[in-house]
Amino acid sequence: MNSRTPDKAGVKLGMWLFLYTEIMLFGGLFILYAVYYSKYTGVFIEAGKSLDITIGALNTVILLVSSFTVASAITAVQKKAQRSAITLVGISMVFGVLFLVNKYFEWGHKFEAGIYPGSPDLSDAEAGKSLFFGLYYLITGLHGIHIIIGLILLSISLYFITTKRIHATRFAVLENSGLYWHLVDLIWVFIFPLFYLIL
Amino acid sequence: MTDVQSYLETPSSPNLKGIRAWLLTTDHKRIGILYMISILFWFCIAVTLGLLLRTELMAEGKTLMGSETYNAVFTLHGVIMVFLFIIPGIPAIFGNFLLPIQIGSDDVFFPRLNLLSWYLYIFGGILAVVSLFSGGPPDTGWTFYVPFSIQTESGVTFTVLAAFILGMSSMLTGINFITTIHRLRIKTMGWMQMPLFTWSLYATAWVQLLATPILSITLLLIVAERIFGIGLFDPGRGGDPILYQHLFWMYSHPAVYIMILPAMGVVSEIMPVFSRKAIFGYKAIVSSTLAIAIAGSLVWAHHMFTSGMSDTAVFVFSLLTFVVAIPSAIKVFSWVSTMYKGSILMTPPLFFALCFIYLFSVGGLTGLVLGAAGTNIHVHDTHFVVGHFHFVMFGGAGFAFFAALHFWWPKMFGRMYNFRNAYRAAILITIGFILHYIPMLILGLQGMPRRYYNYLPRFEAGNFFAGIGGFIMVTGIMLMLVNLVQGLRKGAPAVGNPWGGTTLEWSVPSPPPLHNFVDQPSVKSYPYDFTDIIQQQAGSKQV
Amino acid sequence: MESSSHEHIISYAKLFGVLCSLLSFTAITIGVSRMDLGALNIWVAILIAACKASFILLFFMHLHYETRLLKITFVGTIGCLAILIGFVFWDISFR
Amino acid sequence: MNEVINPVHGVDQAFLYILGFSVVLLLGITITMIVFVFTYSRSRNPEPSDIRGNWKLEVLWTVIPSVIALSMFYYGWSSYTGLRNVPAGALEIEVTGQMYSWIFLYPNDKETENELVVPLGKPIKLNITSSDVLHSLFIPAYRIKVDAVPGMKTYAWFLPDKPGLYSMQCAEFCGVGHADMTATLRAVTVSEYEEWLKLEEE
Repeated sequence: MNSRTPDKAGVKLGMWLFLYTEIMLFGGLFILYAVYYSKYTGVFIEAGKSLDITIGALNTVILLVSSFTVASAITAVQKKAQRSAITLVGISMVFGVLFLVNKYFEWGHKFEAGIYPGSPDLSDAEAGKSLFFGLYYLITGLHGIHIIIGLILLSISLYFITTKRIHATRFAVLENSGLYWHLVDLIWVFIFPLFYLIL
Repeated sequence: MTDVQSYLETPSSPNLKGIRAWLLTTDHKRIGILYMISILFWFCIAVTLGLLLRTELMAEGKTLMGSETYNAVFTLHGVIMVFLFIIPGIPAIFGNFLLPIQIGSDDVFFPRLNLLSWYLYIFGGILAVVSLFSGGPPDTGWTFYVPFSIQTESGVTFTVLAAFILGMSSMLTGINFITTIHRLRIKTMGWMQMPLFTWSLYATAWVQLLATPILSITLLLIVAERIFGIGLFDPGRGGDPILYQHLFWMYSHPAVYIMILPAMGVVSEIMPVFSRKAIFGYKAIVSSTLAIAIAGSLVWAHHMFTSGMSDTAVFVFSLLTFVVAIPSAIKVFSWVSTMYKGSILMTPPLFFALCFIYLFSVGGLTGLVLGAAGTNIHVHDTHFVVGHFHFVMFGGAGFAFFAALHFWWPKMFGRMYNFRNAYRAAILITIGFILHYIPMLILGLQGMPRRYYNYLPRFEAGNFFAGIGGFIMVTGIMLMLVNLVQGLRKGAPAVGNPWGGTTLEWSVPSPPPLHNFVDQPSVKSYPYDFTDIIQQQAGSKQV
Repeated sequence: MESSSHEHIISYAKLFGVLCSLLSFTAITIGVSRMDLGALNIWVAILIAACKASFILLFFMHLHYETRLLKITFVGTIGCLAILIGFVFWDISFR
Repeated sequence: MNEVINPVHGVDQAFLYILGFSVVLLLGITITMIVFVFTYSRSRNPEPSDIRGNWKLEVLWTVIPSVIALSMFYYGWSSYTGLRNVPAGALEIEVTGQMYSWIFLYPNDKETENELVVPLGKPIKLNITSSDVLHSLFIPAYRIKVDAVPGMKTYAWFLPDKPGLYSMQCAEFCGVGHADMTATLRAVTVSEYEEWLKLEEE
């Protein structure tokens, strides 16, 4: 009773419970989106056109591929292919950084065009437009912060793989970082159509 | 059993000494005690603030403080009471201490996360203090309604962040409890053998888990609005201030159940022990706990009947509110019936529990007035509401907290307290309570709005009596706390099972040893089976 | 509680297959967004996103191989969010 | 005009109905509790009976409160509809809440601050909005309260039936002057009202 064997299923349950809180956190913003979309459908569609579909699609592909590489890294660890696991996690992190770089340029363009939270252009625009961009910045911003946290978690996993603290029978850290990374991807899967594709 | 060292003597990491053995502990019992100290500290502060408010109101016009100070004081009273006392109160202290023992485990599933939760709690408390000195104390009320909370120049940003951090702390505790109950429950204990307190914590944890993030994001929105001025709730740019209220109450109504469900769990433990009889309708209580947790999350908009919300929403949410009333009624009936043909021993915890049932019933029944759409319009945002939710939160959750203190104090510290003083305190608190809050109900019906530092002359008598009641109540609370602390030094040593309880925490020594159990705990097929206890007593009488 | 600690290994091929279907869903959703379906547009977009999300959940996140507890609670969480969003419209649509 | 029903009666009846049931239930619970504590105290009844439940009783006390609760809901709702359905031909007055006073605008563009004068016997509809933060117009005597929301129109109506002065207050916390944001409602006869309306603002 005193010495407990590590309970993987329990750790995983804890991680999933944490993911539920993340889902509800973004859910709060999606509630706002749903309400304002229903109120200002036309304005939202118009404003959505000004977002760059190419960058959005590119970022979607980047995140999907990086999700794939993280999932494969777990398979690699399970198959004791340590070297390929390192490569796969590495690739995922590179993609994660690429995503942020993309986002940086995308935000930069919008800022130059005078569209940023509280900007005079938005304040004078028709009702609803500043809501769209407000939500856009909040959701993608919060999502960006999650990418950064995900990158930190992945780098910890990477370090643990190289120091062999993660191996075929013990990989909870990698698995949970992976879960987090997939969740970030999952949220992007909804952000992409809701902001870039409503035409 | 005699040479077992308690958790008070052996730190959970054997190399730690002195204060570090407490501040760096991962032992759920020590963390429970840490919570107890910090929560009681904030409780005393908030009680003092509350008393200041009522003293100001005892006479018409400005007596103690002006409007600005008054607004800051009632905001702080609310924020501290809600986020630093009632929400963490029972789960963080008694949940932490007892949940693992009640399910036959040696600790919670994530002990270090548990300690982190405590540090977040402390950090949140410090932020709340910081908010006082950054642009002046917050003056929005604990609801932070927009657009006022965005426009005011006081230090709302920090207060909001404090609430955010405290929310995280409570969320992590929730994650910990759910995982613990699922993974560390002793193999022989099925779901229907779980004590009712554990059941209530389980339901609470789910509400904490799913509702708190909504509050987190809402509070972050306020911060974002204050810093960047996005205008999400600004009608000038198409925003909808009422939507903020939806988001806020989506958390804050379920939060009421985060506060009251553990309290109901405590009472469900106390009633059978002192009636020496099985709880009436174990399964009904379990299912009503779950029903309250689920249905209670769907009634948030009954705080918004006058907000300008659609009439359809008023209809739906009013109806759902009455649906939630039913499981609460079932619980009250079950507790009372537990005493039927029991063998009742009057003790301070039972006395508090009985006061709980009475005061909570008043709170619940006045809630019906608020749930009904037509009557709600008149009493909404008046002192009737203030009276009502204090009956539920203080008369309910608060009294259950006191009952839990007296019930588990001997278990936690291995010492008894003075019964006579405990009764005196309990009577003072109850009488003071009734004198304090009944006038508020009446004032509300007469039409005195809440959050008023000054009022029309015709409300003076009621406010005066309420103030007197407040002083009596606070005297009682002080007496109670002093009595408990004195018990630590002067109290007679407590045996392992002083009350004759059947759940697992009573099968271990008082205070419990470091790893909770000396022998493998044996689980009863029915958690409130008193046959052994009755036989033991009969045996001891013959000897 | 029974634990499902039999570690399930998903093959690279399968994961790659999932990635391919995710990418093709992305292509489809972009394609569909160019068509004018009126009010249906948003629902189609959400439906496709939900399909993508379930692929990620079931295979990348291994939910397909997890215990019933995780599956039920996950669906419960999504259901809870859906109810919150839905119930707000008792107000918004009738105001 | 006689067929206009004053919603105050409906609300008061709902109050009586709910509070009445509540008092009965509360007394029942309390008395049972006290009786049990004494009847079954350990000295009188040392041997407890092992009763773990009684499904018939449990069903009974689930069904009966459900019926009571639903009837309370019905009373509450029907009195609410009374407050919401404005009778035809109501006199409309525009109300604006601001920090920290109430502005009333009459059909002939007469404007008053913190004083609302209404003719007796005629339903009054108040169209309410706010120019800054949330406020809430509360007239206890007529059981009405509705938030003043910036960017939105809300409404309430009442039927002044007795001459006199009534108090109006702000019920939604709005800042430093919240408690001082009171106004007076003066119900006067129709002729007095007409006369008052023609007066230039002093």
